[in-house]
Amino acid sequence: MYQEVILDHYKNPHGRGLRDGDAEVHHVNPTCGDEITLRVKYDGTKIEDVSYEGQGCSISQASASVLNELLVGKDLADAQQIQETFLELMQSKGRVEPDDAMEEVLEDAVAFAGVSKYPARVKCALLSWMAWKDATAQALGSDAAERKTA
Amino acid sequence: MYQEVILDHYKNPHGRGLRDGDAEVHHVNPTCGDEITLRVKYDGTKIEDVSYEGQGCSISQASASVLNELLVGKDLADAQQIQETFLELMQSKGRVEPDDAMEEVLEDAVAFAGVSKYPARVKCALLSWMAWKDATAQALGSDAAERKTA
Amino acid sequence: MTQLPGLLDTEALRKDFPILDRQVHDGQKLVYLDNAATSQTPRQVLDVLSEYYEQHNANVHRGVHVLAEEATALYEGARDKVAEFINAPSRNEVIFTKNASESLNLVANMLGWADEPYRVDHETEIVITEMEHHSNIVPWQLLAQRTGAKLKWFGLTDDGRLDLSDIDEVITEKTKIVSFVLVSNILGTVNPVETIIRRAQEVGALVCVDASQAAPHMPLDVQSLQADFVAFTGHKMCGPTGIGVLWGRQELLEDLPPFLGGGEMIETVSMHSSTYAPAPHKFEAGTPPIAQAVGLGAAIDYLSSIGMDKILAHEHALTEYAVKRLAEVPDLRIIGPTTAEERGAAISFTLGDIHPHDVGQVLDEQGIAVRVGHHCARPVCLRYGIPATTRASFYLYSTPAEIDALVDGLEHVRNFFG
Amino acid sequence: MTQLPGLLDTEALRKDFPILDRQVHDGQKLVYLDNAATSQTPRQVLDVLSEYYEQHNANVHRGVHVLAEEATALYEGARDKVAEFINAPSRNEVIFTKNASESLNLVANMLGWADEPYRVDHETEIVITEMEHHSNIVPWQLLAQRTGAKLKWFGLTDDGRLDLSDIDEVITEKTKIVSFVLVSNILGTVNPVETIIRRAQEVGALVCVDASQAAPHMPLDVQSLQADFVAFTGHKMCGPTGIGVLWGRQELLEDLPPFLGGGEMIETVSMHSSTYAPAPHKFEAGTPPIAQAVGLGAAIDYLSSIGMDKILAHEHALTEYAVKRLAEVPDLRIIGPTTAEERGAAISFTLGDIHPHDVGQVLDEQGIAVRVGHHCARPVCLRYGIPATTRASFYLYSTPAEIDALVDGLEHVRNFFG
Ligand SMILES: Cc1ncc(COP(=O)(O)O)c(C=O)c1O
Ligand SMILES: Cc1ncc(COP(=O)(O)O)c(C=O)c1O
Repeated sequence: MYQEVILDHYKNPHGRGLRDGDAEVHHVNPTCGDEITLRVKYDGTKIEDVSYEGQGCSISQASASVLNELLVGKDLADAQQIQETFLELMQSKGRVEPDDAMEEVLEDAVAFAGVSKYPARVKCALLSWMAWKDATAQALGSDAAERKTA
Repeated sequence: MYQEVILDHYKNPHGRGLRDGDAEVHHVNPTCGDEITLRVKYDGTKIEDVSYEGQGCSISQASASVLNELLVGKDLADAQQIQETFLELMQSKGRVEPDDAMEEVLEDAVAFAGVSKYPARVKCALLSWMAWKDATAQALGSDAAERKTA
Repeated sequence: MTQLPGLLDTEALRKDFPILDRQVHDGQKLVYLDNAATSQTPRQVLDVLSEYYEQHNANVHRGVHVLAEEATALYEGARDKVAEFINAPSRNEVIFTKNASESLNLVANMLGWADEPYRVDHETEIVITEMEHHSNIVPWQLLAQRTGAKLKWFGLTDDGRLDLSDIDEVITEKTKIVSFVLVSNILGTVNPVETIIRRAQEVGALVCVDASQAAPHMPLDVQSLQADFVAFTGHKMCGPTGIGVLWGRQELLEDLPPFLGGGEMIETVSMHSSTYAPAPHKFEAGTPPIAQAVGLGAAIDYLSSIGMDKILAHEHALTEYAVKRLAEVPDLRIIGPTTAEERGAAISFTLGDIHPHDVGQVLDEQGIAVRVGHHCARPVCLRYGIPATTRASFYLYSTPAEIDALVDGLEHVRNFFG
Repeated sequence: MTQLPGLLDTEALRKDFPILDRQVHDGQKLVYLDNAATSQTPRQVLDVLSEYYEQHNANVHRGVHVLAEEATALYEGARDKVAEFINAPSRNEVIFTKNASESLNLVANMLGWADEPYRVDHETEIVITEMEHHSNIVPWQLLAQRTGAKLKWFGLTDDGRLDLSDIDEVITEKTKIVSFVLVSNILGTVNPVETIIRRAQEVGALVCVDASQAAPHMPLDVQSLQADFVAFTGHKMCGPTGIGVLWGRQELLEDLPPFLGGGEMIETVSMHSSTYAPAPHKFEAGTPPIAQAVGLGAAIDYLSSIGMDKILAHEHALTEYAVKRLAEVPDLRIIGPTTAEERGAAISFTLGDIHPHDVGQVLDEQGIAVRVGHHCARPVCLRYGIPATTRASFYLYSTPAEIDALVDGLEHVRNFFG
């Protein structure tokens, strides 16, 4: 499960720290106490920044770092597609073998494929992504975000 | 378990019916619904009569009949010894093989030895005997009876 | 050998049940006709139980080690199996309990502690029936005592069916909950669910169905049933002891308060307050009966591999045969419906004035296991003015030959006490 | 091989536990150090379970047939074994539940519905501690919420022990019940029972002891303990899942009201009212976990044949060794007592700022099963300002070699995330 890529992101997280944003959320994984505070900043529908702070296991920390790397600079629609693809991968119970198309979308995030085999850890990997979805809904008005990601 | 003696008492019960008495009790075995109404009549400490009416299985009916046969005419102390011996036999889980001494005391009641192997039926066999003990305590003042049978 | 249409291949099936080979009382072949009390357990279930303990045993949820992941997958997999077996809209509607009694108490307690609109209090009414198992009477009596609610019930007709003639007076606008048995364990009656549920829905009352004697014997579809809660128990359906199920509609389980508190049922705990996990976990405090749930899953696999419709047909054929044969026994009176229509495979009867204890004991001496007593449904005995009954009850492995043995046995009982 | 005084012959004992031969992750030998979550089950218990289902399975009580008599004798025989194991004055003080959580909820609910002098209401107080398992917190929070009673608790010292310095303010004349853990499942602490009970008796409060982590590991004598209730759970003491015990003093069990209603717990039922059977049956509604109780009886036979004092000595030796070896691991901080004195064989720790989930996962990859998280004792994590811990916990079959494997494994974890 601990791919080199994951460990790299864990040890050298991208974009960590809280910066100015349009909305802030705080998510907790009650079963293990992992926490994240996450802010999003939009420029229209373009993601200007995702900043975050939190504590938790390597999976949840690396996942937030990957999220930052992948989503910052993207248009909302693309970001949502990435989020959905990542969700699908994580809920696959190890049954999805990422193909080229998926790799193209997810880049570093495909390294989490192995985590999907461990139900107890899937929530860790998803923590920041769920926080982002929630923050985005708040920042842009829930309708816009909900309709597309439901 | 169904000794000839038991079946005889069941089919031809001794002293059945309610007659005049010094005290009356009503006992129920809640697990099977067996019921008995029993009256005792004393002449000093001598048992003049035990009369009863009830409904229930062959074991409980036969046991009441045997009780009547054994106890009527006895002195309280003797009757209590019989009751205690019967109780001991019934609580023996089939482990007591009645010897001559026991047979002398219990007469027909030794036929219930086999019943003691069946926990579910022991209560049936004891129903009338517990009722008698209770009625006697009421008739003679609970102290006298309790002290001796405790 | 009696051949009846619709029978299962019992010769093959009986090989799955080691206990059916037992001999009792020095060489009497066991004739097990006490299936309404508990069913026997097939080797397929026993194997799964052993394998669980020998290979995968661990506490469930939250573990990151292999055994914990495996045990969790098996436990939650059993939930999936139950959900499919009863056609639940969601697996999250399946709560594991220790038996049907706990399931029914859970419903009663949820409603006692609920907020409006579910709350049962002194201004409201609870409706049950006179043919309930004590496990569907006492929880409601306790609830009524403790909240001041009024307990009402449907009576019985002389032929062992619910008397619904006063349904509009029994179920009223005050009724918060109607709880009744789908198949009676003492009378065998199959109750007219639709009529009762329609009336309950009219007045906005919740409906709880005690399916303890239904789930083992017939297809059970909680969606077509339209109840709000359905309870049943593992040990009557080829599963282990120590496991029961409560199915409840998701939105109710979300709204209703928890009952038992403890590990597993929480979201987050501090000394000052706690929040609860979503259903079903909210209602599963403490280490659940893990192996037993897994065993129940295996039992469901076993039953499904035979087919619940086939089991129903088998038992229906047996019941038809049994009521016919029992009618030949002089002085025998069936307590409950006397035909196989709308009835299950538990048949209660009296035999002249021979006490059921004596009937049962003498049958037992011949190796025939039946149950005697009030079958945890004493109000039914009171209703019919009898102290107790003898009950023979069949299951998928029961045979016409066993019914013949019962009838011969009863003949012997009559001679013995004649 | 490390030789420590007082160790059991684990080489022989381990042969009784089939699962200990398991290999995980393609050939890693299983090192099972999650015994505080659940213990493994010896063949002796599995054999008894199989024999129960293959030879004696029937519903208990009231049956007159052979199987019912046998099943009842086995079930009630298990009660005798439990009574002897804890030196209960009477077998009737032993109530079978589904787990320790149900046992604790049972106590809370009995007191909530009790009459004076036991009744917990808005004028009274409940006392617990900050190191309780959620199963001994949430039932009391619910009771407090529902009755208006005040919930108070003892805090913890920095070295993981109860802070009893304010005992006279915490336990007062208003206290109705003091419920606390004998051995903490997260800290390992063994609590000073006598001090607490003496104060509780002074003010006339009842005392409930959560012995879930004690009963499996040391001699337990409810008479010398002097508590009023003692709860524990089968699956942590070599027994099956799905079975727990509540011991309670006879006169209390006679006076206190029932909790769950249903079959088996009644004396007589009519539609209008019911009376209840004497304890323990009053508190055992429905078909009990029969096979599981019988299995617990077999587990008790197994433990007794080894000797609880020997098991205690074995675990004490292991614990001494473990705290010594763990002290060698850089950045490792034990949460709880750091010596083996007055502590059980569950050791929680943190490892630098490597998250316990990562510790557990990387240990698992080496075949080492530990538990990570808040161990259903979240207030302890809050108290020590940590999100979670890694916990290794030992049992009668644990070996010094397994502790060595753990220490090596932790070294690997440090390198991996270093
Ligand atoms: C101290 C303590 N109390 C209570 C419990 C609850 O036991 P169970 O989950 O079997 O109900 C546990 C175990 O989980 C425990 O360790
Ligand atoms: C109709 C009915 N309801 C409820 C129950 C209670 O089931 P359990 O004893 O498993 O709780 C039974 C069986 O005893 C039953 O037959």
